[in-house]
Amino acid sequence: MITCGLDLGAGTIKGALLEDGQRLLATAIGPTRGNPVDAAHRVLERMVEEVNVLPDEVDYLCTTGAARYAFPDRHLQVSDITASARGAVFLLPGTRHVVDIGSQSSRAMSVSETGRVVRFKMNEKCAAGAGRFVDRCAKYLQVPLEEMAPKALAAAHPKMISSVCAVLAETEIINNVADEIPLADILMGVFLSLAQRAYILMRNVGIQPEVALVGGLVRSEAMVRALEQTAKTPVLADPRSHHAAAIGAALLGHARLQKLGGRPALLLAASG
Amino acid sequence: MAARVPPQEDLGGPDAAPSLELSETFEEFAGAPSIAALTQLAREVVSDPTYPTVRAWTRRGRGAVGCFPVYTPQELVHAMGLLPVSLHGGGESIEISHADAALGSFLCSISKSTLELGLTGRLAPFRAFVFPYICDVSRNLEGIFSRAVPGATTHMLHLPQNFRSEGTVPFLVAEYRRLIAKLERAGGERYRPERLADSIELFNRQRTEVARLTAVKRAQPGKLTLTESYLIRRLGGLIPREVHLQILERVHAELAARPNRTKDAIRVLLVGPFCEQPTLDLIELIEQVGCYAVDDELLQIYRWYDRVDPNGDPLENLASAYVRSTIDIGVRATPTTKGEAILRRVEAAGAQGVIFLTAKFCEPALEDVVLYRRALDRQKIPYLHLEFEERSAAYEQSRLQLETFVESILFD
Amino acid sequence: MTLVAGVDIGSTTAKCALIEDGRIVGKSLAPVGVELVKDAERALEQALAEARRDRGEVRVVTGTGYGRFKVTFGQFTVTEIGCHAKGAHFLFPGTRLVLDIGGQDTKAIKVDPNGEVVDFAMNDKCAAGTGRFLDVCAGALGYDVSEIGALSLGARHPVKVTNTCTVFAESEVTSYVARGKDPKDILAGLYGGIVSRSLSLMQRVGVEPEVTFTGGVSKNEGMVRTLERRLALRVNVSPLSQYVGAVGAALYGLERPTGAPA
Amino acid sequence: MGDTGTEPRFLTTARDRQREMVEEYYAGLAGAGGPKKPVAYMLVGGNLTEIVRSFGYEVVFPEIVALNCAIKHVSLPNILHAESQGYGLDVCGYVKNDLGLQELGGETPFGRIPPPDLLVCSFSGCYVYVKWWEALAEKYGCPLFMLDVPYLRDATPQPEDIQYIVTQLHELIALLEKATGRAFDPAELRATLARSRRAEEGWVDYLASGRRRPSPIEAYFEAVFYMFPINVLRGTEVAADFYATVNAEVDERVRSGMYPVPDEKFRLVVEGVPPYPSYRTFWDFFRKWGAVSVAATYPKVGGLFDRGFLHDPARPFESIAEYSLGAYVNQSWPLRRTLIEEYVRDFGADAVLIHGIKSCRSFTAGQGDLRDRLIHDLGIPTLYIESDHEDPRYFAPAQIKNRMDAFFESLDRRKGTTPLPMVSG
Ligand SMILES: Nc1ncnc2c1ncn2[C@@H]1O[C@H](COP(=O)(O)OP(=O)(O)O)[C@@H](O)[C@H]1O
Ligand SMILES: Nc1ncnc2c1ncn2[C@@H]1O[C@H](COP(=O)(O)OP(=O)(O)O)[C@@H](O)[C@H]1O
Ligand code: SF4
Ligand code: SF4
Ligand code: SF4
Repeated sequence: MITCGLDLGAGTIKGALLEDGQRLLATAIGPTRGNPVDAAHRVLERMVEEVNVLPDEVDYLCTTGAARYAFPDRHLQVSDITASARGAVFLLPGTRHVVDIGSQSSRAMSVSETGRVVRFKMNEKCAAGAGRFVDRCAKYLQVPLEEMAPKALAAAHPKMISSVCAVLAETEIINNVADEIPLADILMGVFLSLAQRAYILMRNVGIQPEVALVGGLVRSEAMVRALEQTAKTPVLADPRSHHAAAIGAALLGHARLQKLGGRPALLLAASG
Repeated sequence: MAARVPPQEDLGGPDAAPSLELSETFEEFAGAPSIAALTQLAREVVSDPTYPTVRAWTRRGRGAVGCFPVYTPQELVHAMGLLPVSLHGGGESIEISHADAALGSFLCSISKSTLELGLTGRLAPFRAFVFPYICDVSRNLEGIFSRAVPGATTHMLHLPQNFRSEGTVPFLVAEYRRLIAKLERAGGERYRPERLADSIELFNRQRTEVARLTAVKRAQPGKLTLTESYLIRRLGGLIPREVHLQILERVHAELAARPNRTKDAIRVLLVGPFCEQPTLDLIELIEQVGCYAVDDELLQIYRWYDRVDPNGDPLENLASAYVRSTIDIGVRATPTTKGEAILRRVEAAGAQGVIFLTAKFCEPALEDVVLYRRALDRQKIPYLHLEFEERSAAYEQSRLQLETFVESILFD
Repeated sequence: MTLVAGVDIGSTTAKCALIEDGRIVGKSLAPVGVELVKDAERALEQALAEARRDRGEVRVVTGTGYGRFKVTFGQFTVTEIGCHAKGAHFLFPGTRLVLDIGGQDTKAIKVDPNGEVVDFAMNDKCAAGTGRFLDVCAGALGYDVSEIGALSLGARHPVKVTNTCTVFAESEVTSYVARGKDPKDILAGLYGGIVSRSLSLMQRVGVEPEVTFTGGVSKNEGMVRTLERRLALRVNVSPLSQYVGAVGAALYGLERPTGAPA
Repeated sequence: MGDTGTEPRFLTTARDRQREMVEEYYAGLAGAGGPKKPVAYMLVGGNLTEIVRSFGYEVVFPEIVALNCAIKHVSLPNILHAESQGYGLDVCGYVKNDLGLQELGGETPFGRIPPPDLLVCSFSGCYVYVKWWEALAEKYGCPLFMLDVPYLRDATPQPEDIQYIVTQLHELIALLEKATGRAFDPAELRATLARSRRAEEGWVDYLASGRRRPSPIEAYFEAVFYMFPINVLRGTEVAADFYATVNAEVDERVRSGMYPVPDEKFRLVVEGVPPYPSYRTFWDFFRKWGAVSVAATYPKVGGLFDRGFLHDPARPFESIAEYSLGAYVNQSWPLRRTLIEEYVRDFGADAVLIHGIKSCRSFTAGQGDLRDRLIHDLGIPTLYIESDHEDPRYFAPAQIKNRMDAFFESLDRRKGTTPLPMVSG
């Protein structure tokens, strides 16, 4: 049985293909720009090609993410909080606390051993402290996103940024550059400032080991270190955790499929 | 005060909506053929910030009194020949551009939009306003209203918080007398105990009928939606109680015949929206994502005590009903502990979880949530805390959180 | 003949105005960069070059704006609130209320008949409803902020932009674009939101004619029309509206004894 | 930043004496608790110190503990802890500091705060009091006495209000007698109230000296320190004597011309709770401009003594009732507005500064309307700024300074006195 999870995020679309709810066959990612549904289809096609199955052989498809209702050809949709918790526990089984930082959102959740969300907290009205902040900082500082972490890790005296407003931080960063603060210190300050925001959410749900980071920021080792330093606890990270929500959606799809006792004949016109 | 910019509607802005005209006898309500028709009408009434029912009532020179939630003794207002009208802010349709300046930024929407309505002249059909001391905001709002809405009578009603003293009932009676004096000056008829006794009877009946709605929701949650129950209740604060009573009787007759169509949903208790009300969209969303709200704190105004004793001195009875038989919500000191109270209510409602639906910046509700949470944690009862505002952009975020909550209970 | 200069170091741009005998004889505008002291110097130099005057001729330099303490070569500093009042009064003597929307903040300033500040209100630090908000949203639409003013005129069905946060609004705009909404209508929705937030500040000090709109955002015609419609008033906008703070600063210098100690 | 570089000026002896009193007080709390030396928690507004102390209780005021934590920059960990327990961002900072501190064991730099044996809630002016004391009662399971104080809507209290409070006071005494096994001694209460009265009169004299020009007192920043005895130690001999020391020193200031703000330029009435976590920075913003507060409402949160709400040994219960009714935030907005207008007039103030507290609705909701009234109806220059009394995260120094500079600039220009400040870093 092959199930697919598609995470239609605000910044990127992530996909995962899962066999029998156990083996991860493929993952893919692409930017959300333009029409998210088309972008999601492209992600799905890439995965299907990669593992050499026919689109038809995908038995069940579950969407998640901000645009989960926009994708018409789905059997089920689940919230990205539910999904990323499942995905995190699948990838890192000891996980009891998940921090998920995406492009516009950050949330913390405590989870059961099966990956059920027990309690969670998220940012609602202000995007301060989410990935967009990192993207913009990368832009002002003219450092490619991928190079931020290696550079940041060399910081000796990280310089915190007081305004984590994704937009206004620019001024502060410019001032820091003007004050000749080393680039590494500014960069690490960016991640530490983000970690501090995340820590507030984490405390609110209660931190219990093991803590895992998922979402786009997991790609940055500096973010993982910053979170460890701020929350004073080890943080698990897996390169595949960027896809945690997509994987979780595929898992939940599998569970649902089993409950139904067979593949639904038609893709259901989704409710909601 | 400085000159004011007229509200957006008056300029024919994108929010403009024609205001509803109703008959002075409110026959539209009594004559509504079905719950569906009634709730549709209620939806229009509730979304119209020009208070169509009040305009209809006052057209013949009758007086109306705006009653801020929660514990304004509306019986008393009724007994003086005035229409008690529950004030519940401005809803989504009005824009706040004056009230922020007078009140401050860190305040609940109901206080801001109610003041906005006052500042922009949209409460003109009212003769008087009563603000009970349920929190510092409501209390302070009265003092601001007295300046913002010149010409109207305003009154701050001190509600006692000492429920054990010998002095409480006599004090509250005296407090009610102060209100009576104000209302008499605002054009109410002279206070007569026998009229109050009649009003108490009428309100008792209204409360009983409203309680039956909750009972239906608890026993057969598929029979009527939370939105329907809410809208029907909400009307009760906007139209003459006699008319509301007729409506309720008809609603119950129709409900008896309705099938109880259930779906795979979790039973939840809705705690926190006792004063400011969530938007209709949000109320609808709760059941849409897979919950049955088997009990709720919406519109507490109709349920804050079961019955008032109709015999004896009515004023004293009204006062002792507040002191002795008010249910525990965030704006009244609890005689037992908050933890025990919430567990009892969860059990009584047969709820699987609790949704704390608190107005943003509503401190009384926020402080209780912590004590409630502790008790629920001990018993491993799941809960979700969601904050709402009247004009909120966070609708998608609310949906996400509600869905996550439902999924966390439904998926194992 | 006294030549005075005002240098306004804002969050986004550095502006300079030169005034002589009640006339503006030179001006400059450039984005602020990393070194504010240098930006300030350059602003003055460029304005002098435009006016074909020498640095030595300038009697008083007054600094204003968030970076006013970086105008280290000046003699005085005045907050931008005082300068916008004075500058607006100079350009439109009947001004009673100034609305200044710059790159990072919004201010409403009430002025008396002499151009003195009577009262003011400003927002807290958040990019929502400021020039930066428009910059970001214009980008999401694929335009530069200088192009969107004219573009929005004649919108018929303004969309409702529910988010105030710049980041969320940016995605909302993107999703409207994806759904094929007319940029006109999206912009009209954005303007409506900014104007109502500004109105709330204006109400704080009290709206009275005449209203003068200053700061970079006042160059946006769509914003001006939206504001006028909501106020049901004509609003003064000068072609020099982005320089108003610098003009006010220069005028402050005139009121000082010449050659005041530095 | 443009600091004057000088230290804020205090009354030397009085300030030293006040420090000692604070230290002695907290030292006295060490080891308190339990039947031998029971501890009562009380709120400042309309408090019942005299009655409760007469039964041998040590009294803790969590509001004062909270503000001391904030001034000493240790409030944030307590607040964060309370937030991790679920208290939201918008909950009063005092409450969060206290409940966080309680959970963390009560350790402060000025000593350990013992847990309560009794909770006395004077519901006088703030609804959060009720919620706060409920949370403490739930945590400690100790008895809670709720003194319900009607909101004051008429300038003079109504007889039924007084009657209601007096009834409750007798009920409190019955509770205290039962809890301690001691008998109530009316003569002792009268003697205590006489000492309270002496302190109150001294305090009122101190506050009145703000009418002089230049003002020999700083009625906000400095007065806050001298509030401690009137609120916490009222009824004791030391508190009564303290104000004699204070006033002697004020007289000395006048004689020697050593004023708290050396060149008094602006006389202000200040409304609102101070931003304790940034107290010094905030004060600097005033001093830099030669601004002195000549009257303030905050020092009246305990009681409005200067408007005649004084304890009276001849009418012990009635005067306690009146005192509780008169606490500043228990006054309706029309009364508060009038009071502030009178302060402006009587103290010859040039302007009003309102400091709003983001997490305190009792004080703050409506300050915008007050501002509107002062500016638009009365033409009194008024500045409104907002931060917090406990939470350092809410104090944005650059923005506050910008607003204050703009305000004083415009005042300065209207007075047409001195040149604007020179460029400074
Ligand atoms: N190599 C990287 N280093 C640092 N951050 C990265 C990297 N790659 C992606 N990100 C961050 O991840 C964010 C996207 O996260 P994602 O979880 O895909 O968002 P969403 O689900 O909201 O679309 C980007 O905004 C970016 O900040
Ligand atoms: N030609 C233009 N058309 C429309 N908007 C403009 C134009 N030029 C600048 N702006 C807006 O003005 C803002 C800068 O305003 P300005 O008053 O210079 O800011 P500050 O004083 O804070 O530096 C920019 O963010 C931009 O949104
Ligand atoms: S919503 Fe809460 S804070 Fe607002 S008036 Fe009602 S009870 Fe008070
Ligand atoms: S501070 Fe920045 S990120 Fe936060 S709401 Fe404002 S614009 Fe958005
Ligand atoms: S008056 Fe304000 S600061 Fe004091 S307890 Fe109440 S809410 Fe907190």
